[in-house]
This record gives sequence, C-alpha cells and structure tokens, in this order.
Amino acid sequence: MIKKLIYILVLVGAGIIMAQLFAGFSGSTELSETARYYVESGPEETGAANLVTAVIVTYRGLDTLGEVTILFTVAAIIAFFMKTREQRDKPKRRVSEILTTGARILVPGTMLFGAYIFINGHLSPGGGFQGGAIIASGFALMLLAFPQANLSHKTIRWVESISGFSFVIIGVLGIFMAGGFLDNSILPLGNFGSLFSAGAIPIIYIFIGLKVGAELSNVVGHMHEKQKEI
Amino acid sequence: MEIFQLEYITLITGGLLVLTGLWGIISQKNLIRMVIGFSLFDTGLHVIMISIGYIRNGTAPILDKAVDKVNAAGQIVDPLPQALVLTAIVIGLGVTALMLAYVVRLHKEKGSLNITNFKDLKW
Amino acid sequence: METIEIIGALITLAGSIFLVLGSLGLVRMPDLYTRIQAGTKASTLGTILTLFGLGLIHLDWMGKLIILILFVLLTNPISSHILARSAHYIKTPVSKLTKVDKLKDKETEKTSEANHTNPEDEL
Amino acid sequence: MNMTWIALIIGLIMLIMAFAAIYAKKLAVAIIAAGVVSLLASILYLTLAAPDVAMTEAAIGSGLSTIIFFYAINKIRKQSHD
Repeated sequence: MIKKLIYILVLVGAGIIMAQLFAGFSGSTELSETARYYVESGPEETGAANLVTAVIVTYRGLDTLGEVTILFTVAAIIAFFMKTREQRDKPKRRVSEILTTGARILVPGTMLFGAYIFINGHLSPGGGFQGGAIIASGFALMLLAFPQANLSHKTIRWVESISGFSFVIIGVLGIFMAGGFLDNSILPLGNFGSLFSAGAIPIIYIFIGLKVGAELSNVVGHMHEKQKEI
Repeated sequence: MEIFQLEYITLITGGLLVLTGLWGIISQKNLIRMVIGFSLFDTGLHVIMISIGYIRNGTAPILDKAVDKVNAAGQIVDPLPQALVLTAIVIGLGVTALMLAYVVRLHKEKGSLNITNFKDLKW
Repeated sequence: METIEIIGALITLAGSIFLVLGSLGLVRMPDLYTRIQAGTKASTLGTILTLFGLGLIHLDWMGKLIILILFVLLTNPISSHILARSAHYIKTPVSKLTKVDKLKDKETEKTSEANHTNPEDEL
Repeated sequence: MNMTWIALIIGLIMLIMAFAAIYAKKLAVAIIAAGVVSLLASILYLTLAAPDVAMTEAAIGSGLSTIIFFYAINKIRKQSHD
C-alpha cells in the first residue's frame, strides 16, 4: 500500500515538472536562428532537396557516425548473448505453402523497395535508416517463411564492415578535398532535384542504409532460433 | 481558443504518454512489461520533440515544385528536431532489443520474469 | 470537374462502402474465422477500389497506385491466411454453427498415415 | 482545424492503447497494443509535417520492434518448457 503511494507521488512529481516545462511553451510561428541558417543556405551548400537528409548526412554527420557505431555495439552484444543453438525438441508444424510462395515474391520486392528508398533519400522522404529498416523487415519475413534457412552471418558481417569503412573513408576524403569531415562537395553538386545530384550524399546514404540494414538483420537473425528441417 | 491548436494537443499527448510509460516502468513487476513501458516513454519523448519543432501551418521540409528555394524559410517546419528524432528512433530500437536480450538471459538464469526474484545485488 | 473525376469519386465511394461493410462484419460475425474472412475480403476489395478511384482522380499517381494495389493484393490474403492457420493451430474455438473442419481432418489423416508408415505416400 | 480534431482523436486512442499495453492480461495483447501506439504516433508525425520521421516510426516502431518482442517471448516460453 505504502509502495503504491510512493509510486503515485513519483508520478505526480514527474507530472508537475513536465507541466512546468510545458507552461513556457507557446507555439512557434517562425524558425529559430539555426534552422533558418540550415533552410536558407542548405540547398546551395549541399544540393539536397530533402533538408532533413542534408542535416543528417552533412551538418550533423558526426552524430550519424556515432549512432551507427551504437547500433554496431548493440548488434555485437546481442550476438554475444544469443548464441543460436540447434533446436533439440520436436520440429514444429510445416510452414504453409502459401506463405513460402508469397515470400518468394515479396522478399525481393521488399529489399528492392528498401534500396529505392535509400537511393532517393536526398529527393523524397526516406533515407538510409528507413531503407535499412525496410530491408531488415524483408529479412524478418524471409526468416518467418523459411525457419530453417541457413543465413550466413559472415556475409552480413562483411557487408556491414565494408559499408562502415567506406562511410568513414568518404568522410576523411572530405577533409582533404573539401571543407571538412563528411563534406559532400567532393563530387559535383549537379542539377538540383535530379537523381545524380547533391554530391556525395546519395553514396553516403547508400552506405548508411546497407550498414543499418545489415545490423538490424543481424539483430533479428540472432533473436530468431534456427529450427530443424521437417 | 488558444490551447486548441495542433502542437498543443500533440505536446500534451506526448507528455501523458511519457507519464504512462513511467507508471508502467515503476509499477509493473513483469520485466517485459517494464520494457514496454520504456518503449512507450520513448514514443512520448519523440512526439514532444516533433511538436516543439512544428511551425504553425508549415509544410514538410522538402523542397519541390510547391516549395521553392527562395521563400522556403517562411513555409516549412524546423528540420533539426526531425533529424534528431530520426536517429533517436533507431537508437531506441537498439536499446529495446538490448533490453530484451538481457531479459531472455535473466530468465535463463533464474527461470522467472518477476523483478522481485532478482535479489542478488540487494543488500 | 471532369467526367473521369466524377467516376473516380464514385469508385472511391464504393470502396469506402465496402470498408464499412467489412468493419460491420467484424462486429457481427460469431467467431474468429468468419471475422477474418469478412474483414479480409471486404477490406481488400475496398482498399483496391479506393486506390483505383484516387488514381482516376489524379492520373499522374496511377503508376504508383497500381504498384500499391498489387502489394495489397499480395500481402492482405497471405497475412490473414497465416492468422487463421495459427489460430487453428492453437485451437481457437469455432462457433457452434460450423459443420466442416477440413484442416483438422487433413491433419488427423496425416498423423494416422504416419503411424501406418507408408513411405511412398510422402509425395 | 480539421487536423486538430484528427490529432485529438488519435491522441485519445493512443492513451487508451498505452494503458492497454500496461494492464492487458496477456503479454501478446500488450505487445500488440504497444505496436498500435507506435503506428498511431506515425500518423501524428504525418499531421505534424514530418514524413521522414513517420516512415521511420512505421517501419521500426510498429514493424521490427514488435517482431523482436515476439521473438523474445517465444524464446522465454521455450526456456520455461525445458
């Protein structure tokens, strides 16, 4: 009883703090100074139509690098904890044939859609993280349809390492050939709004997408337990 | 009416979601329900951050035919919180997966999901 | 307002009527299997008609909408098939009005065959 | 004004689903409810003019996160059967 009272007191305290924070909020009608700089000089400097992409890949590119590193650490720890052991008890029921046939059509389509999303990240909504998540979803569908699939963690590791390495290499190239780390103007900016534009942003986003997709697929693949063939 | 605006409503929704998640974390005994509380807390924080970056009657921060370069600054919403939330969501998934891996491991050691059974570090 | 837009609006209206009927079936039907059937059939047709009507109104969106229609046509029946199959596997009760259960018959047949060990019948 | 009403309704459903996620008796129902909260949050992002965030939330919050939760409770169930 006294425990519940303490819980409610904690909750009320948090609510009062939050209400104090919210009381100073009045809906903003114009951009702040930083945002104004990004909006006004972003299209000329980076050439990306999607300003969120411009902020993620170039202005705050170092954050993205750290974020991808966090994901890598998470995938490594989960791989350490979830060593897949061969299943001992009796195999489950057979997977429905409709699902396997559908998955044969849907899995490549899903992966292709993920690739489309991260290639077009600088023009339309989407980007490396979304595309990587969609690729991992396709991977999860594949694991659901073929539970005894022999997925090669080695290939995933290679894709992840190579894309992460290339991401850093492009960033370092920016120091020598352009203004700074992860500067995208090492390639010509091109026509604003076309597919081959915005300098190195599409290439960096492709690498981010491959890396995020490989890491999330690694997480899903380690949570999944391989089953015996029926 | 001043309070009946889009950003106020989403801000209050996010705040209540944060409180609900906090209540789930501190009051539940089941480990998986605590992880669910964490993910609700995450969602609430993201909603709060996005609604702070909203500009009234703004459009999405993507330049195309409707929004040109010259007077974009007066039309679009703040792109900075969106970029932050985008990375935060992905990290949130990583943290959730990590917590679930720990939960599975703890259950393997003790055979229970109840938080009161884990007394190894209690003094 | 051109003729093709009016036709598109009418098709969208028909699609939304199918969606309403699907949700009505979700409330009205007696057990899980019939609910899945009502929901899937009506919502697939309703979604397809709605998307097609939208494509008639905005003719330049038609390509993307046709890809969406194909996607809905592939995923919706498969997912509800898997739902119904899993529900049958964990022995969700059927309504009293149900007379035939072919999947159960097939499974009992298979297990009895397996007991009689007939290797030629594996195909 | 229309968007405001939509946001109000979606926010109410989100709060109800959040309570369901905490207090539902079955764990599977709780996980599905948490996924519904994420899905509705993605609609809220769309009304707040953030399509990038909406895509991320729809793909990760309600897709992958739910799948990982289900894999985890599947493992736990198997461990308690052993």
